[in-house]
Amino acid sequence: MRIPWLVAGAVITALSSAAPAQDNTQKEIERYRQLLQEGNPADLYEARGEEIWKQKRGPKNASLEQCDLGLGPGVVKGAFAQLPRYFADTDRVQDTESRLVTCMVTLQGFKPEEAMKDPFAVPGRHSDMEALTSYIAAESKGMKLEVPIRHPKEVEAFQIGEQLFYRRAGPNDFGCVSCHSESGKRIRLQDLPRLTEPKEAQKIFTTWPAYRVSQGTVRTMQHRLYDCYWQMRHPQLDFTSETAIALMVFMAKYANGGSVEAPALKR
Amino acid sequence: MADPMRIRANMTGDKVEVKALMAHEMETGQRKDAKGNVIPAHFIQNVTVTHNGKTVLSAQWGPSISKNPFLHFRFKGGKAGEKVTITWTDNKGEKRTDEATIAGG
Amino acid sequence: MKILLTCAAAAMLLAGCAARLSDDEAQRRAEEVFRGSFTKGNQKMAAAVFQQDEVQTLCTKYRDAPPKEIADRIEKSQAATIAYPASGKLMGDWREGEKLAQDGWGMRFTDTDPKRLNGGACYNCHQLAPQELSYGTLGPSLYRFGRLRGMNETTLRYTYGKIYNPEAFNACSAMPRFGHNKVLTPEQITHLVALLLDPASPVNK
Amino acid sequence: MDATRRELLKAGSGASILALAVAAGWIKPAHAADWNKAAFDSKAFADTVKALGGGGSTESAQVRINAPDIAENGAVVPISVESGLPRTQTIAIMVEKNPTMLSASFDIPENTDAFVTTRVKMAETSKVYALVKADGKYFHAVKEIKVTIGGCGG
Repeated sequence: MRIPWLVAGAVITALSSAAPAQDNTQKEIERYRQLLQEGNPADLYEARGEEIWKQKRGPKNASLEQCDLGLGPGVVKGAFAQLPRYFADTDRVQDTESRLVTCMVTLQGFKPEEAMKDPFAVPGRHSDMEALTSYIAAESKGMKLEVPIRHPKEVEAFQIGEQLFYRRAGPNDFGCVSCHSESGKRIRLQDLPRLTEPKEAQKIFTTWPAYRVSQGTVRTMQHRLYDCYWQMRHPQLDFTSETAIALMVFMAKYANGGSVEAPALKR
Repeated sequence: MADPMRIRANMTGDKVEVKALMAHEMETGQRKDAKGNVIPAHFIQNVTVTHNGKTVLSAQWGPSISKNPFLHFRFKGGKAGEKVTITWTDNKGEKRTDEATIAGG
Repeated sequence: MKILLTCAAAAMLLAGCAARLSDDEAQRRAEEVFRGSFTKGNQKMAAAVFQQDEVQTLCTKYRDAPPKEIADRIEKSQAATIAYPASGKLMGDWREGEKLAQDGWGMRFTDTDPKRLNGGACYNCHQLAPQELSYGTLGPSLYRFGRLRGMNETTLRYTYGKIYNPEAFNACSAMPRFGHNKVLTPEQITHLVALLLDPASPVNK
Repeated sequence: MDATRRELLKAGSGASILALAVAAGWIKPAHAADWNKAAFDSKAFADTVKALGGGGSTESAQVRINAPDIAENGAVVPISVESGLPRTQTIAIMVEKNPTMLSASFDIPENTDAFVTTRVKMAETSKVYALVKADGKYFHAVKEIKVTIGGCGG
């Protein structure tokens, strides 16, 4: 509670109109966002991610440099702009993080549960996943998003994502649709994209992972969705779950054609 | 050991424009972890920027500088190709030094 | 899954094979996928979101745009759920209402304090008191709500009912059923009613 | 410099000797020596100015704070301070309603612009002060920055 008039319990003369104050709020928030753009701490995560990518680790003492992110073993440049996608070796549609798990298991010899442990940073503990994803995303900066929706499993993932986008449940009756089906809406002061509108989807899907100033770390799309379900009063979404990947493919369909600007800087 | 800094030094006119990001928790000592234990204070206290052996900026910081600190300033007397060196020291005595080459304008 | 398999084989020969599940099949698969995606967290919460009630099922099915007869059915069944406080007093304390409108705490998997009451988080979606600049626009502005609507028994009952169960007035509304789903107690709802309708509330100043 | 310390330095800068010297209190570690604890512990503007070496401070239009009027998140608030005062030696940034006021103090050598940008944490809506020491005297500017509540109460 930050409003002094409430604390004091005093009677306040209301503003004659709330509109000018609101215009100024929008303008100043915009200025705040712009001032932060001159230095994005995600740069630090990209650098650390690249180091982890090249480091020999795990029971097989191997690096991730031969990991196939969809464009062939070892190709990082441009890979992020085409994820999620279908991978024949796992017979699954995978995003950056689930693919990293696969590579940590096959190339480095980690157990799946080890590779998936603590994917999200908490105060005092970094996340390798957040750093690696920052590095991989940054290697597609400026490239056109072209997530394939051709393979039957990719088409299926899109259709599942579409169903789940509209699925309402829980004590607040929330679904993705509750916040992301209209243009020009906000939650508090945060703009909400209409995810089925290409222009809006392009600005959003292409800017994750992002350094979140409210959380003091880079967060990935996996975390964004986990956070959405948290806010929707749903239980903990499993890391690299099929739900998360299906929703990503759904979003990517509308975001395709946009330019990758990740990792970005957000509230 | 702490992660490297990201330092950008560019000539703008006759001045060197320095922008730096440092990887540091900047823990205030007032937050609690998930178990309710206080997370001890851990923050950068001193920052020194040198160029050709001369200090061009020195700073003392408290725990209310934001996590992963950002610093931006300008100085005269540098040329493209020369080095700018930044060193920070935190309250636990940890230290990190990185340098960047000044890029042309 | 026969169609899918055939299509997968064909895809190797023909690029762009449009293997599409039927809507029913997609819906069935989506439920399967959804149930397999919350395995490590709170299982009681998981069971609750897997099982949709009638309103949630219908709104999901019609993507929040139900045909008229379905909408009428929802509004009728939901109107019957509205329970008014035993005391009969619908106007609470606007100061408490303002606190509730600010507070977004409650029912997330990290909100584990059993003694703490949930908030209403009204400012997430609505403008209310003009002093709060950080408000959402998912719902309409409620600034001067009481002044515009007038303060009478009908408005009072409508306002309480709307917060208790908005589905009774507008089928597949995006607004939570605060009373019906026990997010807020009837008493808490009367405080929000006061925030909206009390002439002394900053909303009506 | 006393004889013991001179001897020590002559003996070289081996790590163990240096550690011994630190332990004995002859040499303080840099982070303790150059960090003004009293200033960083101060809770009021006047006390902070005093701890930084000033008797008092005058408000001056020559000290400029460039920051947004409203911060979307209090964890990261960008603040720039510029001084138009000749012979600016120090720029300090203070947040009135933080548990301790002083966020940072910068020493500005002769060839460095009297300008600095950093980011501070703000616990709540508060006045932010920029304090400048120029030609031995203290001047300041003040600006209120509102901190807003984010989506879902976060």
